[in-house]
Amino acid sequence: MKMLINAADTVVSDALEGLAQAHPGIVRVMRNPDYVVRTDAPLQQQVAIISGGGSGHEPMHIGYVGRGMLTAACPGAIFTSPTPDQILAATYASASRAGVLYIIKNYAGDRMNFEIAMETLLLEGVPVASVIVADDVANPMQDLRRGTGATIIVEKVAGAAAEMGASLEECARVARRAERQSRSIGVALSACTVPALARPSFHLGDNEIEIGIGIHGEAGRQRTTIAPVAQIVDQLCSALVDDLDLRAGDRTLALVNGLGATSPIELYIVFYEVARWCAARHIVLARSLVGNYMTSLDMAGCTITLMRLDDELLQLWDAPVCTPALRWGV
Amino acid sequence: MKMLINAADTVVSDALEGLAQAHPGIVRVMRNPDYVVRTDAPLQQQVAIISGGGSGHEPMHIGYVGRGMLTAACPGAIFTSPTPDQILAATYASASRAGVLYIIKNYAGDRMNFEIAMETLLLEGVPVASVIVADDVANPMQDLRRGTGATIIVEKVAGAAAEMGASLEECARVARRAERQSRSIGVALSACTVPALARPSFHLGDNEIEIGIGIHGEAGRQRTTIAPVAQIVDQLCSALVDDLDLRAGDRTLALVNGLGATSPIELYIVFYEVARWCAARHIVLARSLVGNYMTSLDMAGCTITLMRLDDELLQLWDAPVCTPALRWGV
Amino acid sequence: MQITVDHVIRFLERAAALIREHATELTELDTVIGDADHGTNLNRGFSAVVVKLDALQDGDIGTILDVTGKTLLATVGGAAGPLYGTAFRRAGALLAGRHAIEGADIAAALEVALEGIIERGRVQRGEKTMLDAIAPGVETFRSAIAEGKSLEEAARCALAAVEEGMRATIPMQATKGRAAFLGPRSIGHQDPGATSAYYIACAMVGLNVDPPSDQNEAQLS
Amino acid sequence: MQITVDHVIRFLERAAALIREHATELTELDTVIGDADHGTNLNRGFSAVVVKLDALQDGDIGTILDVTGKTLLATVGGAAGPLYGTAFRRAGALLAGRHAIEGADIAAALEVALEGIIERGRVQRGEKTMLDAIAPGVETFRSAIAEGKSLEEAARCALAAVEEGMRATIPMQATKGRAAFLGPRSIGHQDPGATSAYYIACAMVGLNVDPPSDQNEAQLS
Ligand SMILES: Nc1ncnc2c1ncn2[C@@H]1O[C@H](COP(=O)(O)OP(=O)(O)O)[C@@H](O)[C@H]1O
Ligand SMILES: Nc1ncnc2c1ncn2[C@@H]1O[C@H](COP(=O)(O)OP(=O)(O)O)[C@@H](O)[C@H]1O
Ligand SMILES: [Mg+2]
Ligand SMILES: [Mg+2]
Ligand SMILES: [Mg+2]
Ligand SMILES: [Mg+2]
Repeated sequence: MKMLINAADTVVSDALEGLAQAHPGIVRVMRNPDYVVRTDAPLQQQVAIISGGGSGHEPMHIGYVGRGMLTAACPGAIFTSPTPDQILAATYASASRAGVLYIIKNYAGDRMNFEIAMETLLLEGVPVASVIVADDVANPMQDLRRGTGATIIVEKVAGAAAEMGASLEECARVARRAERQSRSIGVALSACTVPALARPSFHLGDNEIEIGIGIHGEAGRQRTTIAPVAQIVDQLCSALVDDLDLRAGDRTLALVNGLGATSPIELYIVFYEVARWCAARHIVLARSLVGNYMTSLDMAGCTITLMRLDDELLQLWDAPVCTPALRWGV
Repeated sequence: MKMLINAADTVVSDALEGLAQAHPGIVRVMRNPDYVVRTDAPLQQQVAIISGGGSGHEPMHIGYVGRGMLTAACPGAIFTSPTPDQILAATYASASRAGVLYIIKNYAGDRMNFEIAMETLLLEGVPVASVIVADDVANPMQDLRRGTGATIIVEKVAGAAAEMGASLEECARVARRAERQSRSIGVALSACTVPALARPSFHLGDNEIEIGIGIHGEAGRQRTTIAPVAQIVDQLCSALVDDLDLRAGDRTLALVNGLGATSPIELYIVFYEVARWCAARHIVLARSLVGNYMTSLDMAGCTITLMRLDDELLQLWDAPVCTPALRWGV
Repeated sequence: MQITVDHVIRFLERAAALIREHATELTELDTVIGDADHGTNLNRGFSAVVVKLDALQDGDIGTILDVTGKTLLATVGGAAGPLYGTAFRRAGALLAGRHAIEGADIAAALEVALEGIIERGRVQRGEKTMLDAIAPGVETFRSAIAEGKSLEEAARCALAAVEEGMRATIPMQATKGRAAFLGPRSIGHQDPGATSAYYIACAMVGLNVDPPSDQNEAQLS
Repeated sequence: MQITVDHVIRFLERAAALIREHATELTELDTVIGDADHGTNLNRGFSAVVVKLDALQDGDIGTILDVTGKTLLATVGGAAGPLYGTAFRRAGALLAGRHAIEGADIAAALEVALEGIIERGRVQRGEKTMLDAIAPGVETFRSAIAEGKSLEEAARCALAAVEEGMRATIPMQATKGRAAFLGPRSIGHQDPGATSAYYIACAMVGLNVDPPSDQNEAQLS
C-alpha cells in the first residue's frame, strides 16, 4: 500500500513536526512525551480544555488546538490512545488554578489512560473533570458507543465556554450537554491502511459498502451494496434522528465529515442529501460543517453527525475560534 | 468504482446545491447557467474577480467565493471548462463599473471559453482584464504549463486587492505578479475516477507513483516507484526552486495540497519535508497552507506550490478572507 | 442538387445520433491522452441542439447553423465547445438568410468554419487536434466541387480525407490541447477531437439520400 | 526454590523477545477484531522496558516490576498499556523491597495484578479480553502452589490454563474493548490481548532454568 510517508514508525512524529511548522503562531508541538499546546498556554484563570486520542484522525485532535477550542491535545501512536505521561505533561503545560476538563472518546484505552492521569491529578489537588463522548449510534447499546464526530463539537463548545471565562463545572456542563445532544454514524467505501500493517484492515468488494464503521479501521455492523447517496443518507439520518428523537422544528447542526479518501465534491453531495432529508421533515439545519474534520487515515467514506441546538449551544458554536483546522470570527 | 454520488450526471448540480445549503451566508448558487456568487454582489466600485473551470477540483473554485477572494465562480461539468454563457451570467451578476478580472487556468478549453466571454464584454463596453495561470513546471515548455495550485494564491491576492478598492489594472497587476512568482508540481499515487467513465483514468501499480501529473486525471510525465516522502519532496522541490530561481533568504509561501484521497496526516508529513528541505537551503517559509485546496476527484497524491513573497504579496495574502474553504482575519 | 433546410436538420440529427452512439468511444480516447470527457460533453451539446431543431423548421440555414453553434457553445464547454461552436456560428453567419445552398456555398461555409477553428484554437495542422481531420476534409471538398464533382461525390471524397486525417493524428505528438501536457507520451493515440470531427463528417455524407439505415450506421462505426 | 532479581530480569527480557517475535501475529489478530496496533504497541513498550532493565540490576523485585509497569504505561498507550501497566505496578507494590520471593509471593503478586486489570478494565471473565487468559492462569497457579506443587510445575499448569483461556476467547462475543463494537461479528476470532498475555506467561515458565534455547522459543510460537 502506497502512502506519502517516510517510514511507518515516523508517521506521527513527522506529521507533528509538520503541524508545528505550518502553524507556529497557533500551536507549539512538544515531543517525548508528545503533545500540542496553544502558544499562549497556560492561561491564568481559564479552564484548560484537553483532548487526545490515537493519531490517524487528523485534524482531530491536534488541529483543534488554539483560541476558543482546545488548550492542548495528546496524539497517541496511530489508532492508539495517548499515555498518561502525555496527558499529564499536556496538563501541566496548560492548566491554571481554574482546572482542567478532559474530553475523552469512549474507547477502553482512551478512558483508562485519561483515568490514570486523573488519579494523579486528584492526588495533586488539581481540579479536573471529564466528559466521555459516545455518539456513534452504530451500536444500539449506549455504553458500547464509540466517540466520533461529536467530539469536535464538544471540543468547540467547551473551548468557547472556557474562553469566555466559564468555570470548570460550567465547561463540563456545556460539554456534556453538547455530547448528549449529538449523534453520529458512518459509512465506509473502503478500509484504511495502518502504516505498520501496510495493507487495508478489511476488504470491501467493488460494490460493497459498510454501514456503522468506526474510525479505527474496524469493520462496521452491516455490509450492503453501494446505492445512490440519497438512499444511504436516508438510512444514516433515520438512525440518527430516531436515536436523538429529533422532531419537526428542532434546530440542528450537521457535520458531514470525510474519512480521509473521499473527495470534497462527494461530501457536498452527501450534505445536500442530508439537507434535503432534514428539510422534508422540517428539521432545521441551522449550522453545518462539510469536510475532513475527523479522518481514519485513508478510509473512503463519511460520517454524519447531527446535534440538537439551543440558544446556548448555538452561541458557543458561533463563538470565535482560531485553530489550524477550524477558524472563524477572529 | 464506488462513489458517494446519486448519478454521474447529477454530480455537479447536487454538489452545488450542497454548497448553497452549507454556506447560505457567504454564497448564492445560481443554476442554468450555473455559477456561484457572493451574496453581496454586485459590489459598486469594486472590481469583480471571477474564475472558473471544470468541476471535480473542489473547493476550487466555488469554495473560494466570498469576501476578500472571488466575486463569482463558474463550475463547468466534471473536468470541463465552463461555457461563455456561465461566465457572462456570473459577470453580469458581479460586475460594477469598476470592471472584471478573469483568472483563467492555462487550458485550451478554459482560455477559449473565457476569451469568447471577453469578446462579448468588449463589445458591450464592460472593462475586462484577464490573467492566465500557468504554474505547473511538469512541462518544461512555458506555454504548455497547466494552471494548478497557484490559482488559489492568485485568486486570494486579486480578491484582497479588489476588496481594498484597487483598480482593475491594479488587480490585474498583482494577480500577474503572484502568478509569475509561483510554481507547482504534483505527484499521484493513484488515478481518479471520472463518474461518467466509472473507472480510474489510468493505472498505477502497487509500488508506482507518477510525477508531474495534472489535476484532470491525466497521466504525468514520469513514472517511478514509491520512495520515502523526503526523496519525493526533494525531487519536487528541486524542480520548483530551479524554475523559480529561489535563493537563500527568499521568503516563500508553501502550499501542500491534497488531490482528494490523501489523508491529512500524510499532507502534514509532506509539509514537514518541504519545510526541512527549504530550511536546509535557507529558503524562508513565511506562510503556508496544508490541506485539500484543489483536488482531482479521488486522486491520491499531492501538489506542492511555492511562491516568492514580497511585502506587497504578503500583505495581500494576509488580508481578511471569508469563503467556504479559506477563512481568516474576519 | 440543392441542400435545403430539411437536409441541414437531418444532418444535425444524424450528427447527434452518431455522437451519442460513439460517446463512450470518444470519452475512452480522451481518457488516454485527455481528461475523459469529450464524448460526454459533445453528447450533451448535440442533444441540446436536437431539442432546439424543432423550433427551427421554418428558419433559414444560416439561423439553424448559428443556433447550433450557440447551443454547442452554451452547453459543451471544454475545448470542443468553443471550437465547434465557433465553426458552426461562422458557417451560419455566411449562410444567413439562405434556404437552399449548393456545393460552392457549402465549400465556402466549410472554409469559414475551418478558419474559425484555426483562429479560436490558435492551431496549425500537425498539432494533433481536430484540425488535422477537418482541414484535409475541407480542402478535398473544395477541390472536388471546383473540379465539378457532384455534391455527393465531393462529400464522399472529403469524408475519406477526414478519416485519413483522423488516423494521421495517431503518430503525432500533441502540441495543443490537453494531450500536449503529455509530451512524447501523447504519441501513438488517436486524437478524440479528430475522431468526433470524423463522425460529424459522416453525418454530412449522403445528405441528399434518405437517412442512413442501421446498416449504414453500423458501417460508420 | 527462590526467584531472584536475576530471574525477574530474565523473565522480562524473554517476555520482550517473545512479544517482538510475535508482534506481527498480535497485530494481525487485532486487525480482525480491533485496530491493528496491539503487537506494535506492546513491542514498543517492552522494548522500552528492556532498555530500562540495565539500570535496575541492583534494584529489588518490587522496583523492577514497578518500573516495568510505569514504562508500559508511558509507552504502550491504547487499552493494553494501562492494563498491563497497572498489573505490573500492583505486583511491584506488593513486592516492594524484596530481593527474593517464592511461590506464595508470586501467587499473591499475580493476584493483585489480576485485581488491577479487573479494576482498571472494569471487566469480568467472559467478555473476550486478556482477562479470560490471565484469570484462569492466576487461579491455577495459586491452587498449584497451595497444593504444594513446585514453582516450575505450578507455572507449567498455569501456562496451560492461560493457553486454554486464550483459545476459549475464540467463540466469545466481545463486550469490552474495541472488539465489542463489532457485536456478534467478534465471534470466531481469538482475542489479541489474551494472546499477548499467553506469550508473557510463556516467558514466566522455566524461570529457574537457563534462558530458553532457540528451539524452545520455536516451540512457543
Ligand atoms: N487549441 C486547439 N485547437 C484545436 N483543437 C483543439 C485545441 N485544443 C484541443 N483541441 C481539440 O479538442 C479535443 C478535446 O476536446 P474536449 O475533451 O472536449 O476538451 P478538453 O480538452 O477541454 O477536455 C482534442 O482532442 C483536440 O482535438
Ligand atoms: N476493558 C478491558 N478490560 C480488559 N482487557 C481489555 C479491555 N479492553 C481491551 N482489553 C484488551 O486489550 C486488547 C487490545 O489492546 P490494544 O490493541 O493494545 O488496545 P486498543 O483496543 O486500544 O487498540 C484486547 O484484545 C483485550 O484483550
Ligand atoms: Mg488502538
Ligand atoms: Mg475537459
Ligand atoms: Mg477532454
Ligand atoms: Mg488495538
